[in-house]
Amino acid sequence: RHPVGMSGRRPCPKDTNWIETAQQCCRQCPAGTFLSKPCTSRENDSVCLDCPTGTFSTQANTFSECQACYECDRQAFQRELSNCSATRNVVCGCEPGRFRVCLDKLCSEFSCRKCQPCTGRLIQRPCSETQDTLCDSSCKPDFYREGDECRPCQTSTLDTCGKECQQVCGSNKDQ
Amino acid sequence: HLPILQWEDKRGLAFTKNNLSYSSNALVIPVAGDYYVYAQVTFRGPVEGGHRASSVTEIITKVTDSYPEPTQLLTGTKTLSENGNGWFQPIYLGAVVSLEVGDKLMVNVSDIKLVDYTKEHKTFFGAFLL
Amino acid sequence: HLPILQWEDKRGLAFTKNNLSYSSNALVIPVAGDYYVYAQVTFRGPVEGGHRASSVTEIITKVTDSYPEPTQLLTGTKTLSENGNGWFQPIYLGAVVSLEVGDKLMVNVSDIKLVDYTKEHKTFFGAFLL
Amino acid sequence: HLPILQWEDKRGLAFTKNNLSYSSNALVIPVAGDYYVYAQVTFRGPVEGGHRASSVTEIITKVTDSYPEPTQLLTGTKTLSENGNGWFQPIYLGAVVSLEVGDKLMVNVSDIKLVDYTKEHKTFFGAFLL
Repeated sequence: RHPVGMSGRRPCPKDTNWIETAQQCCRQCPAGTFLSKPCTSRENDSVCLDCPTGTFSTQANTFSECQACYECDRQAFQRELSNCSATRNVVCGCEPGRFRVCLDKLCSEFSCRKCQPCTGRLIQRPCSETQDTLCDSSCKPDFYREGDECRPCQTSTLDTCGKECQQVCGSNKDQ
Repeated sequence: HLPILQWEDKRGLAFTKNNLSYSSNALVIPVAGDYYVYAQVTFRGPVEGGHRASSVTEIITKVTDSYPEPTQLLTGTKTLSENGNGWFQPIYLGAVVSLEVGDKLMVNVSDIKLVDYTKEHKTFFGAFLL
Repeated sequence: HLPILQWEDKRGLAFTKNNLSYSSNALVIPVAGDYYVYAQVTFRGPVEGGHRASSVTEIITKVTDSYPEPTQLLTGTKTLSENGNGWFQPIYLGAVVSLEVGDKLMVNVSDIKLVDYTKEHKTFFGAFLL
Repeated sequence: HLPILQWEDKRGLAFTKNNLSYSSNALVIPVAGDYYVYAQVTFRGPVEGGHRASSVTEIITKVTDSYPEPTQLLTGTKTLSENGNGWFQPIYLGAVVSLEVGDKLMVNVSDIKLVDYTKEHKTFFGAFLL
Protein backbone atom coordinates (compact mmCIF):
# COMPACT_ATOMS: atom_id res chain seq x y z
CA ARG A 1 0.00 0.00 0.00
CA HIS A 2 1.58 3.24 -1.07
CA PRO A 3 1.45 5.88 1.64
CA VAL A 4 -1.21 8.37 0.66
CA GLY A 5 -1.92 9.74 4.11
CA MET A 6 -3.44 8.03 7.04
CA SER A 7 -4.54 4.44 6.30
CA GLY A 8 -4.93 4.75 2.53
CA ARG A 9 -7.04 7.90 2.75
CA ARG A 10 -7.07 10.05 -0.40
CA PRO A 11 -8.58 13.55 -0.75
CA CYS A 12 -12.05 13.03 -2.25
CA PRO A 13 -13.72 15.04 -5.02
CA LYS A 14 -16.44 17.56 -4.12
CA ASP A 15 -19.69 16.15 -2.61
CA THR A 16 -18.00 12.83 -1.76
CA ASN A 17 -16.32 11.63 1.45
CA TRP A 18 -13.67 8.97 2.09
CA ILE A 19 -15.30 5.83 3.56
CA GLU A 20 -12.83 3.73 5.54
CA THR A 21 -14.80 0.48 5.29
CA ALA A 22 -15.24 0.85 1.53
CA GLN A 23 -11.67 2.18 1.13
CA GLN A 24 -12.95 4.69 -1.43
CA CYS A 25 -14.79 8.00 -1.85
CA CYS A 26 -18.59 7.75 -1.77
CA ARG A 27 -21.25 10.32 -2.69
CA GLN A 28 -22.61 12.24 0.32
CA CYS A 29 -26.20 11.69 1.43
CA PRO A 30 -28.43 14.79 1.37
CA ALA A 31 -29.52 16.60 4.56
CA GLY A 32 -32.38 14.72 6.24
CA THR A 33 -30.80 11.33 5.46
CA PHE A 34 -27.82 9.21 6.60
CA LEU A 35 -25.48 6.73 4.95
CA SER A 36 -27.12 3.35 5.45
CA LYS A 37 -24.78 1.44 3.10
CA PRO A 38 -21.50 2.78 1.65
CA CYS A 39 -20.94 2.70 -2.12
CA THR A 40 -19.23 -0.37 -3.51
CA SER A 41 -17.63 -0.17 -6.94
CA ARG A 42 -18.95 3.14 -8.21
CA GLU A 43 -18.97 6.37 -6.15
CA ASN A 44 -22.66 6.94 -6.77
CA ASP A 45 -24.30 3.90 -5.34
CA SER A 46 -24.26 4.98 -1.64
CA VAL A 47 -27.51 3.88 -0.01
CA CYS A 48 -29.02 6.82 1.93
CA LEU A 49 -32.06 6.41 4.18
CA ASP A 50 -34.31 9.04 5.75
CA CYS A 51 -33.53 10.07 9.33
CA PRO A 52 -35.88 8.10 11.66
CA THR A 53 -38.37 10.25 13.61
CA GLY A 54 -36.73 11.98 16.50
CA THR A 55 -33.47 12.41 14.59
CA PHE A 56 -32.14 14.87 12.00
CA SER A 57 -29.18 15.86 9.82
CA THR A 58 -28.86 19.46 8.74
CA GLN A 59 -26.15 18.95 6.10
CA ALA A 60 -25.03 16.57 3.34
CA ASN A 61 -23.11 13.80 5.10
CA THR A 62 -21.82 10.26 5.19
CA PHE A 63 -22.81 9.77 8.84
CA SER A 64 -23.80 6.25 9.82
CA GLU A 65 -26.78 7.69 11.77
CA CYS A 66 -28.65 10.96 12.26
CA GLN A 67 -28.38 13.12 15.38
CA ALA A 68 -30.98 12.84 18.16
CA CYS A 69 -33.35 15.82 18.40
CA TYR A 70 -33.15 17.96 21.52
CA GLU A 71 -36.33 18.42 23.60
CA CYS A 72 -37.72 21.66 24.96
CA ASP A 73 -37.72 21.89 28.76
CA ARG A 74 -41.47 22.04 29.43
CA GLN A 75 -41.03 21.94 33.19
CA ALA A 76 -38.82 25.00 32.95
CA PHE A 77 -41.59 26.86 31.01
CA GLN A 78 -40.05 26.36 27.57
CA ARG A 79 -42.14 25.71 24.46
CA GLU A 80 -41.39 24.62 20.89
CA LEU A 81 -40.99 27.51 18.43
CA SER A 82 -40.48 24.92 15.68
CA ASN A 83 -40.45 21.19 16.08
CA CYS A 84 -37.68 18.81 15.05
CA SER A 85 -37.75 17.87 11.36
CA ALA A 86 -35.52 15.50 9.36
CA THR A 87 -33.31 18.47 8.40
CA ARG A 88 -33.51 20.66 11.51
CA ASN A 89 -33.26 20.31 15.29
CA VAL A 90 -36.11 21.54 17.50
CA VAL A 91 -36.06 25.29 18.29
CA CYS A 92 -37.17 26.17 21.84
CA GLY A 93 -38.40 29.45 23.28
CA CYS A 94 -40.33 30.59 26.35
CA GLU A 95 -44.02 30.25 27.16
CA PRO A 96 -46.07 33.43 26.72
CA GLY A 97 -45.61 35.81 29.66
CA ARG A 98 -41.98 34.72 30.15
CA PHE A 99 -38.63 35.80 28.75
CA ARG A 100 -35.24 34.13 28.23
CA VAL A 101 -32.49 34.36 30.85
CA CYS A 102 -29.38 33.05 29.07
CA LEU A 103 -26.88 30.90 30.98
CA ASP A 104 -23.98 31.87 28.72
CA LYS A 105 -23.08 33.99 25.73
CA LEU A 106 -24.28 31.35 23.27
CA CYS A 107 -27.62 31.11 25.05
CA SER A 108 -27.65 27.38 24.26
CA GLU A 109 -29.06 27.00 27.79
CA PHE A 110 -31.65 29.38 29.14
CA SER A 111 -34.36 29.52 31.78
CA CYS A 112 -37.72 31.29 31.29
CA ARG A 113 -38.52 33.95 33.87
CA LYS A 114 -41.89 35.62 34.40
CA CYS A 115 -42.24 39.05 32.78
CA GLN A 116 -42.72 41.80 35.35
CA PRO A 117 -46.30 43.15 35.30
CA CYS A 118 -45.61 46.95 35.70
CA THR A 119 -48.65 47.30 37.98
CA GLY A 120 -49.56 50.95 38.23
CA ARG A 121 -47.03 52.03 35.66
CA LEU A 122 -47.01 52.60 31.92
CA ILE A 123 -45.12 50.00 29.84
CA GLN A 124 -42.13 51.50 28.04
CA ARG A 125 -41.25 48.29 26.20
CA PRO A 126 -43.39 45.17 26.29
CA CYS A 127 -41.95 41.80 27.37
CA SER A 128 -40.49 39.77 24.49
CA GLU A 129 -38.83 36.39 23.93
CA THR A 130 -35.45 37.85 24.84
CA GLN A 131 -36.18 40.79 27.18
CA ASP A 132 -38.26 41.54 30.27
CA THR A 133 -40.94 44.25 30.21
CA LEU A 134 -39.48 47.75 30.65
CA CYS A 135 -41.77 49.70 33.02
CA ASP A 136 -42.01 53.46 33.15
CA SER A 137 -40.23 54.85 36.22
CA SER A 138 -43.15 57.06 37.26
CA CYS A 139 -46.56 55.86 38.40
CA LYS A 140 -49.69 56.06 36.25
CA PRO A 141 -52.35 58.67 37.08
CA ASP A 142 -54.50 57.58 40.10
CA PHE A 143 -51.49 55.63 41.47
CA TYR A 144 -49.07 56.82 44.16
CA ARG A 145 -45.54 55.61 44.94
CA GLU A 146 -44.83 53.51 48.03
CA GLY A 147 -41.23 52.24 48.14
CA ASP A 148 -40.62 51.02 44.62
CA GLU A 149 -44.28 50.08 44.05
CA CYS A 150 -47.18 52.04 42.60
CA ARG A 151 -50.40 51.69 44.61
CA PRO A 152 -53.92 52.66 43.41
CA CYS A 153 -55.50 55.71 45.06
CA GLN A 154 -58.37 54.65 47.30
CA THR A 155 -60.70 57.50 48.37
CA SER A 156 -61.75 55.53 51.43
CA THR A 157 -58.33 55.69 53.08
CA LEU A 158 -57.38 59.18 51.88
CA ASP A 159 -57.13 60.85 55.27
CA THR A 160 -55.02 58.09 56.80
CA CYS A 161 -52.59 57.41 53.96
CA GLY A 162 -49.07 58.81 53.75
CA LYS A 163 -47.84 62.14 52.49
CA GLU A 164 -47.08 60.92 48.90
CA CYS A 165 -50.48 59.28 48.67
CA GLN A 166 -52.32 62.34 49.91
CA GLN A 167 -50.39 64.56 47.52
CA VAL A 168 -51.21 62.44 44.45
CA CYS A 169 -54.59 61.06 45.37
CA GLY A 170 -55.78 64.18 47.26
CA SER A 171 -55.16 66.49 44.26
CA ASN A 172 -56.94 64.01 41.93
CA LYS A 173 -60.00 64.04 44.22
CA ASP A 174 -60.23 67.87 44.15
CA GLN A 175 -60.29 68.04 40.34
CA HIS B 1 -37.85 3.42 46.06
CA LEU B 2 -36.64 6.49 44.24
CA PRO B 3 -37.92 7.08 40.69
CA ILE B 4 -36.08 5.17 37.91
CA LEU B 5 -34.93 6.99 34.78
CA GLN B 6 -35.89 5.86 31.28
CA TRP B 7 -33.26 5.93 28.51
CA GLU B 8 -33.04 6.17 24.70
CA ASP B 9 -30.96 3.17 23.50
CA LYS B 10 -30.91 3.51 19.70
CA ARG B 11 -31.13 7.04 18.34
CA GLY B 12 -28.33 9.61 18.16
CA LEU B 13 -25.25 8.80 20.25
CA ALA B 14 -27.04 5.96 22.07
CA PHE B 15 -26.23 2.31 21.19
CA THR B 16 -26.06 -1.16 22.70
CA LYS B 17 -23.87 -4.03 21.44
CA ASN B 18 -22.24 -7.36 22.39
CA ASN B 19 -25.57 -8.51 23.83
CA LEU B 20 -25.59 -5.84 26.50
CA SER B 21 -29.27 -4.99 26.06
CA TYR B 22 -31.65 -2.37 27.39
CA SER B 23 -35.16 -3.27 28.53
CA SER B 24 -37.69 -1.82 31.03
CA ASN B 25 -35.37 0.98 32.08
CA ALA B 26 -32.42 -1.30 32.78
CA LEU B 27 -29.17 -2.44 31.17
CA VAL B 28 -29.19 -6.25 31.24
CA ILE B 29 -25.85 -8.00 31.77
CA PRO B 30 -25.21 -10.79 29.22
CA VAL B 31 -21.93 -12.20 30.58
CA ALA B 32 -20.65 -12.46 34.16
CA GLY B 33 -17.59 -10.29 34.85
CA ASP B 34 -16.27 -6.96 36.03
CA TYR B 35 -17.85 -3.96 34.36
CA TYR B 36 -17.02 -0.26 34.50
CA VAL B 37 -20.48 1.26 35.06
CA TYR B 38 -21.04 5.01 34.74
CA ALA B 39 -23.82 7.61 34.53
CA GLN B 40 -24.16 11.36 34.51
CA VAL B 41 -27.41 13.11 35.38
CA THR B 42 -27.71 16.86 34.86
CA PHE B 43 -30.19 18.26 37.34
CA ARG B 44 -31.75 21.70 36.81
CA GLY B 45 -34.33 23.90 38.49
CA PRO B 46 -36.42 25.51 39.68
CA VAL B 47 -39.36 23.86 37.92
CA GLU B 48 -43.05 24.65 37.78
CA GLY B 49 -44.91 23.65 40.86
CA GLY B 50 -41.81 22.00 42.27
CA HIS B 51 -40.91 22.65 45.89
CA ARG B 52 -37.48 24.25 46.25
CA ALA B 53 -35.11 21.27 46.27
CA SER B 54 -32.41 21.38 48.93
CA SER B 55 -30.41 18.52 47.43
CA VAL B 56 -30.23 16.16 44.44
CA THR B 57 -29.24 12.50 44.44
CA GLU B 58 -28.29 10.02 41.70
CA ILE B 59 -27.93 6.30 42.45
CA ILE B 60 -26.83 3.46 40.14
CA THR B 61 -28.68 0.40 41.38
CA LYS B 62 -28.38 -3.34 40.66
CA VAL B 63 -31.30 -5.77 40.68
CA THR B 64 -30.30 -9.40 40.67
CA ASP B 65 -32.25 -12.65 40.68
CA SER B 66 -30.16 -13.90 43.60
CA TYR B 67 -31.34 -11.15 45.98
CA PRO B 68 -34.85 -9.69 46.32
CA GLU B 69 -33.77 -6.13 47.19
CA PRO B 70 -32.04 -3.73 44.81
CA THR B 71 -28.40 -3.03 45.74
CA GLN B 72 -27.07 0.54 45.62
CA LEU B 73 -23.77 0.41 43.68
CA LEU B 74 -22.85 4.11 43.34
CA THR B 75 -24.38 7.21 44.86
CA GLY B 76 -23.83 10.93 44.28
CA THR B 77 -25.59 13.35 46.63
CA LYS B 78 -25.15 17.12 46.41
CA THR B 79 -26.85 19.83 48.46
CA LEU B 80 -27.96 22.91 46.59
CA SER B 81 -27.14 26.45 47.67
CA GLU B 82 -28.87 28.06 44.70
CA ASN B 83 -30.82 31.23 45.34
CA GLY B 84 -34.00 30.61 43.36
CA ASN B 85 -32.67 31.56 39.94
CA GLY B 86 -32.14 28.97 37.24
CA TRP B 87 -29.54 26.41 38.41
CA PHE B 88 -27.71 23.45 36.81
CA GLN B 89 -25.93 20.64 38.69
CA PRO B 90 -24.33 17.65 36.92
CA ILE B 91 -23.47 14.51 38.94
CA TYR B 92 -21.07 11.95 37.37
CA LEU B 93 -20.57 8.46 38.84
CA GLY B 94 -18.37 5.62 37.61
CA ALA B 95 -16.68 2.53 39.04
CA VAL B 96 -15.88 -1.16 38.50
CA VAL B 97 -18.46 -3.63 39.84
CA SER B 98 -18.68 -7.42 39.61
CA LEU B 99 -21.89 -8.52 37.89
CA GLU B 100 -23.64 -11.80 37.09
CA VAL B 101 -25.53 -12.88 33.98
CA GLY B 102 -29.02 -11.32 34.02
CA ASP B 103 -28.18 -8.60 36.53
CA LYS B 104 -30.03 -5.36 35.76
CA LEU B 105 -28.54 -1.88 36.19
CA MET B 106 -30.74 1.16 36.67
CA VAL B 107 -30.38 4.84 37.56
CA ASN B 108 -32.56 6.29 40.34
CA VAL B 109 -32.90 9.98 41.11
CA SER B 110 -34.24 11.96 44.04
CA ASP B 111 -36.74 13.94 41.91
CA ILE B 112 -37.46 13.08 38.28
CA LYS B 113 -38.89 16.58 37.59
CA LEU B 114 -35.41 18.05 38.23
CA VAL B 115 -33.67 15.91 35.58
CA ASP B 116 -32.53 17.74 32.42
CA TYR B 117 -33.56 15.24 29.73
CA THR B 118 -33.47 17.79 26.87
CA LYS B 119 -30.03 16.93 25.36
CA GLU B 120 -28.46 13.44 25.11
CA HIS B 121 -24.95 14.77 25.89
CA LYS B 122 -25.97 16.13 29.31
CA THR B 123 -27.57 13.04 30.87
CA PHE B 124 -26.19 9.58 29.93
CA PHE B 125 -25.66 6.05 31.28
CA GLY B 126 -23.49 3.13 30.19
CA ALA B 127 -21.32 0.14 31.03
CA PHE B 128 -18.50 -1.90 29.46
CA LEU B 129 -16.92 -5.25 30.28
CA LEU B 130 -13.25 -5.08 31.32
CA HIS C 1 -18.41 28.13 18.84
CA LEU C 2 -17.00 27.99 22.35
CA PRO C 3 -13.21 28.28 22.82
CA ILE C 4 -11.16 25.08 22.40
CA LEU C 5 -8.58 24.07 25.00
CA GLN C 6 -4.96 23.33 24.12
CA TRP C 7 -3.20 20.38 25.77
CA GLU C 8 0.29 19.20 26.67
CA ASP C 9 0.76 15.71 25.12
CA LYS C 10 4.33 14.73 26.04
CA ARG C 11 5.68 16.18 29.24
CA GLY C 12 4.95 15.11 32.81
CA LEU C 13 1.98 12.73 33.13
CA ALA C 14 0.89 13.38 29.53
CA PHE C 15 1.47 10.72 26.85
CA THR C 16 -0.02 9.32 23.64
CA LYS C 17 0.45 5.79 22.28
CA ASN C 18 -0.98 3.14 19.92
CA ASN C 19 -1.24 5.80 17.18
CA LEU C 20 -3.75 7.84 19.14
CA SER C 21 -2.15 11.19 18.29
CA TYR C 22 -2.63 14.79 19.33
CA SER C 23 -2.57 17.60 16.77
CA SER C 24 -4.12 21.10 16.57
CA ASN C 25 -5.86 20.83 19.91
CA ALA C 26 -7.48 17.48 19.13
CA LEU C 27 -7.00 13.78 19.82
CA VAL C 28 -7.06 12.01 16.44
CA ILE C 29 -8.65 8.54 16.30
CA PRO C 30 -6.46 5.96 14.49
CA VAL C 31 -8.79 2.95 14.53
CA ALA C 32 -12.60 2.78 14.32
CA GLY C 33 -14.21 1.46 17.51
CA ASP C 34 -15.76 2.27 20.86
CA TYR C 35 -13.67 4.53 23.08
CA TYR C 36 -14.07 5.65 26.69
CA VAL C 37 -13.50 9.40 26.37
CA TYR C 38 -13.02 11.55 29.49
CA ALA C 39 -11.93 15.03 30.55
CA GLN C 40 -11.80 17.08 33.71
CA VAL C 41 -11.57 20.87 33.67
CA THR C 42 -11.00 22.75 36.90
CA PHE C 43 -12.53 26.21 36.65
CA ARG C 44 -11.56 28.97 39.07
CA GLY C 45 -12.39 32.62 39.56
CA PRO C 46 -12.98 35.44 39.83
CA VAL C 47 -10.35 36.57 37.34
CA GLU C 48 -9.04 40.04 36.74
CA GLY C 49 -11.19 42.04 34.39
CA GLY C 50 -13.55 39.14 33.88
CA HIS C 51 -17.26 39.69 34.34
CA ARG C 52 -18.71 37.65 37.24
CA ALA C 53 -19.45 34.25 35.66
CA SER C 54 -22.83 32.80 36.61
CA SER C 55 -22.02 29.37 35.20
CA VAL C 56 -19.24 27.25 33.69
CA THR C 57 -19.57 24.70 30.89
CA GLU C 58 -17.28 21.95 29.57
CA ILE C 59 -18.09 20.11 26.33
CA ILE C 60 -16.26 17.19 24.68
CA THR C 61 -16.83 17.64 20.94
CA LYS C 62 -16.23 15.43 17.89
CA VAL C 63 -15.27 16.71 14.44
CA THR C 64 -15.54 14.15 11.66
CA ASP C 65 -15.03 14.14 7.90
CA SER C 66 -18.46 12.61 7.45
CA TYR C 67 -20.35 15.61 8.82
CA PRO C 68 -19.49 19.33 8.37
CA GLU C 69 -20.49 20.41 11.87
CA PRO C 70 -18.96 19.43 15.25
CA THR C 71 -21.06 17.04 17.34
CA GLN C 72 -21.37 17.58 21.11
CA LEU C 73 -20.62 14.23 22.79
CA LEU C 74 -20.58 15.09 26.52
CA THR C 75 -21.53 18.29 28.34
CA GLY C 76 -21.16 19.43 31.95
CA THR C 77 -22.86 22.69 32.89
CA LYS C 78 -22.78 24.05 36.47
CA THR C 79 -24.21 27.31 37.75
CA LEU C 80 -22.09 29.15 40.28
CA SER C 81 -23.46 30.40 43.56
CA GLU C 82 -20.11 31.75 44.68
CA ASN C 83 -20.25 35.09 46.38
CA GLY C 84 -17.37 36.90 44.75
CA ASN C 85 -14.58 35.31 46.80
CA GLY C 86 -12.11 32.94 45.21
CA TRP C 87 -13.88 29.82 43.93
CA PHE C 88 -12.92 26.44 42.39
CA GLN C 89 -15.24 24.16 40.42
CA PRO C 90 -14.06 20.90 38.79
CA ILE C 91 -16.24 19.28 36.10
CA TYR C 92 -15.51 15.63 35.17
CA LEU C 93 -17.05 13.98 32.08
CA GLY C 94 -16.61 10.45 30.75
CA ALA C 95 -18.50 7.99 28.57
CA VAL C 96 -18.23 5.42 25.77
CA VAL C 97 -18.68 6.78 22.22
CA SER C 98 -18.39 5.09 18.81
CA LEU C 99 -15.70 6.74 16.67
CA GLU C 100 -14.41 6.42 13.11
CA VAL C 101 -10.87 6.61 11.76
CA GLY C 102 -9.75 10.24 11.56
CA ASP C 103 -12.37 11.56 13.97
CA LYS C 104 -11.05 14.40 16.13
CA LEU C 105 -11.95 14.95 19.81
CA MET C 106 -11.70 18.36 21.45
CA VAL C 107 -12.67 20.06 24.71
CA ASN C 108 -14.59 23.35 24.58
CA VAL C 109 -15.21 25.59 27.57
CA SER C 110 -17.56 28.47 28.23
CA ASP C 111 -14.75 30.88 29.23
CA ILE C 112 -11.09 30.06 28.72
CA LYS C 113 -10.01 32.71 31.24
CA LEU C 114 -11.69 30.69 34.01
CA VAL C 115 -9.75 27.47 33.31
CA ASP C 116 -7.14 26.45 35.91
CA TYR C 117 -4.34 25.19 33.65
CA THR C 118 -1.63 25.61 36.31
CA LYS C 119 -1.37 21.94 37.36
CA GLU C 120 -1.61 18.90 35.05
CA HIS C 121 -3.46 16.89 37.69
CA LYS C 122 -6.33 19.38 37.91
CA THR C 123 -7.27 19.68 34.22
CA PHE C 124 -6.81 16.64 31.96
CA PHE C 125 -8.25 14.92 28.87
CA GLY C 126 -7.93 11.41 27.41
CA ALA C 127 -9.42 8.42 25.64
CA PHE C 128 -8.82 4.66 25.35
CA LEU C 129 -10.11 1.99 22.99
CA LEU C 130 -12.29 -0.69 24.60
CA HIS D 1 1.16 15.73 53.43
CA LEU D 2 -2.61 15.58 53.39
CA PRO D 3 -4.27 12.74 55.31
CA ILE D 4 -4.52 9.38 53.50
CA LEU D 5 -7.81 7.50 53.38
CA GLN D 6 -8.13 3.89 54.48
CA TRP D 7 -10.27 1.49 52.44
CA GLU D 8 -12.24 -1.75 52.84
CA ASP D 9 -10.93 -4.21 50.22
CA LYS D 10 -12.92 -7.41 50.83
CA ARG D 11 -16.39 -6.93 52.23
CA GLY D 12 -19.54 -5.82 50.39
CA LEU D 13 -18.88 -4.39 46.91
CA ALA D 14 -15.14 -4.18 47.53
CA PHE D 15 -12.77 -6.68 45.89
CA THR D 16 -9.26 -7.01 44.47
CA LYS D 17 -8.13 -9.49 41.79
CA ASN D 18 -5.44 -10.22 39.17
CA ASN D 19 -2.79 -9.52 41.83
CA LEU D 20 -3.81 -5.90 42.19
CA SER D 21 -3.54 -5.88 45.98
CA TYR D 22 -4.34 -3.47 48.76
CA SER D 23 -1.95 -2.89 51.68
CA SER D 24 -1.27 0.02 54.08
CA ASN D 25 -3.85 2.26 52.51
CA ALA D 26 -2.60 1.79 48.97
CA LEU D 27 -3.41 -0.18 45.83
CA VAL D 28 -0.20 -1.93 44.76
CA ILE D 29 0.43 -2.28 41.03
CA PRO D 30 1.40 -5.87 40.01
CA VAL D 31 2.13 -5.32 36.30
CA ALA D 32 3.56 -2.29 34.48
CA GLY D 33 1.09 -0.68 32.08
CA ASP D 34 -1.59 1.94 31.58
CA TYR D 35 -4.34 1.90 34.19
CA TYR D 36 -7.63 3.79 34.43
CA VAL D 37 -7.53 5.01 38.03
CA TYR D 38 -10.62 6.51 39.68
CA ALA D 39 -11.99 7.55 43.06
CA GLN D 40 -15.02 9.32 44.44
CA VAL D 41 -15.05 10.91 47.89
CA THR D 42 -18.30 12.25 49.30
CA PHE D 43 -17.58 15.07 51.69
CA ARG D 44 -20.18 16.25 54.17
CA GLY D 45 -20.42 18.81 56.96
CA PRO D 46 -20.51 20.71 59.12
CA VAL D 47 -18.99 18.35 61.69
CA GLU D 48 -18.78 18.75 65.43
CA GLY D 49 -15.93 20.92 66.53
CA GLY D 50 -14.72 21.27 62.97
CA HIS D 51 -13.95 24.76 61.70
CA ARG D 52 -16.24 25.82 58.84
CA ALA D 53 -14.47 24.39 55.78
CA SER D 54 -14.28 26.77 52.86
CA SER D 55 -13.21 24.07 50.40
CA VAL D 56 -12.63 20.33 50.03
CA THR D 57 -9.89 18.59 48.06
CA GLU D 58 -9.37 15.01 46.89
CA ILE D 59 -6.03 13.89 45.39
CA ILE D 60 -5.06 10.51 43.90
CA THR D 61 -1.33 10.15 44.59
CA LYS D 62 1.36 7.74 43.39
CA VAL D 63 4.33 6.61 45.46
CA THR D 64 7.03 4.85 43.49
CA ASP D 65 10.36 3.33 44.40
CA SER D 66 12.04 5.31 41.62
CA TYR D 67 11.16 8.69 43.17
CA PRO D 68 11.25 9.70 46.84
CA GLU D 69 8.34 12.14 46.71
CA PRO D 70 4.69 11.20 46.10
CA THR D 71 3.37 12.35 42.71
CA GLN D 72 -0.08 13.94 42.48
CA LEU D 73 -1.90 12.18 39.61
CA LEU D 74 -5.42 13.61 39.82
CA THR D 75 -6.85 16.45 41.91
CA GLY D 76 -10.39 17.70 42.52
CA THR D 77 -10.79 20.92 44.49
CA LYS D 78 -14.18 22.54 45.18
CA THR D 79 -14.96 25.64 47.23
CA LEU D 80 -18.02 25.43 49.42
CA SER D 81 -20.74 28.06 49.36
CA GLU D 82 -22.89 26.22 51.87
CA ASN D 83 -24.50 28.40 54.49
CA GLY D 84 -23.87 26.43 57.63
CA ASN D 85 -26.65 23.90 57.20
CA GLY D 86 -25.87 20.27 56.51
CA TRP D 87 -24.07 19.95 53.16
CA PHE D 88 -22.89 17.13 50.85
CA GLN D 89 -20.30 17.44 48.08
CA PRO D 90 -19.13 14.45 46.00
CA ILE D 91 -15.87 14.73 43.99
CA TYR D 92 -15.22 12.12 41.26
CA LEU D 93 -11.81 11.74 39.59
CA GLY D 94 -10.69 9.32 36.89
CA ALA D 95 -7.99 9.11 34.21
CA VAL D 96 -5.43 6.88 32.50
CA VAL D 97 -1.93 6.88 34.02
CA SER D 98 1.19 4.87 33.20
CA LEU D 99 2.36 2.84 36.20
CA GLU D 100 5.29 0.58 37.04
CA VAL D 101 5.39 -2.66 39.02
CA GLY D 102 5.24 -1.88 42.74
CA ASP D 103 3.81 1.61 42.35
CA LYS D 104 1.37 2.47 45.13
CA LEU D 105 -1.82 4.50 44.63
CA MET D 106 -3.45 6.38 47.49
CA VAL D 107 -6.22 8.91 48.03
CA ASN D 108 -5.48 12.05 50.09
CA VAL D 109 -8.11 14.48 51.32
CA SER D 110 -8.01 18.00 52.70
CA ASP D 111 -9.82 17.06 55.93
CA ILE D 112 -10.52 13.48 56.93
CA LYS D 113 -13.26 14.54 59.35
CA LEU D 114 -15.33 15.78 56.40
CA VAL D 115 -15.28 12.43 54.56
CA ASP D 116 -18.57 10.51 54.46
CA TYR D 117 -17.32 6.97 54.98
CA THR D 118 -20.73 5.66 56.16
CA LYS D 119 -21.79 3.96 52.88
CA GLU D 120 -19.55 2.07 50.45
CA HIS D 121 -21.45 3.40 47.43
CA LYS D 122 -20.76 7.03 48.30
CA THR D 123 -16.96 6.91 48.69
CA PHE D 124 -14.96 4.45 46.56
CA PHE D 125 -11.57 3.96 44.88
CA GLY D 126 -10.30 1.63 42.17
CA ALA D 127 -8.13 0.94 39.13
CA PHE D 128 -8.06 -1.42 36.13
CA LEU D 129 -5.40 -2.30 33.57
CA LEU D 130 -6.24 -1.30 29.97
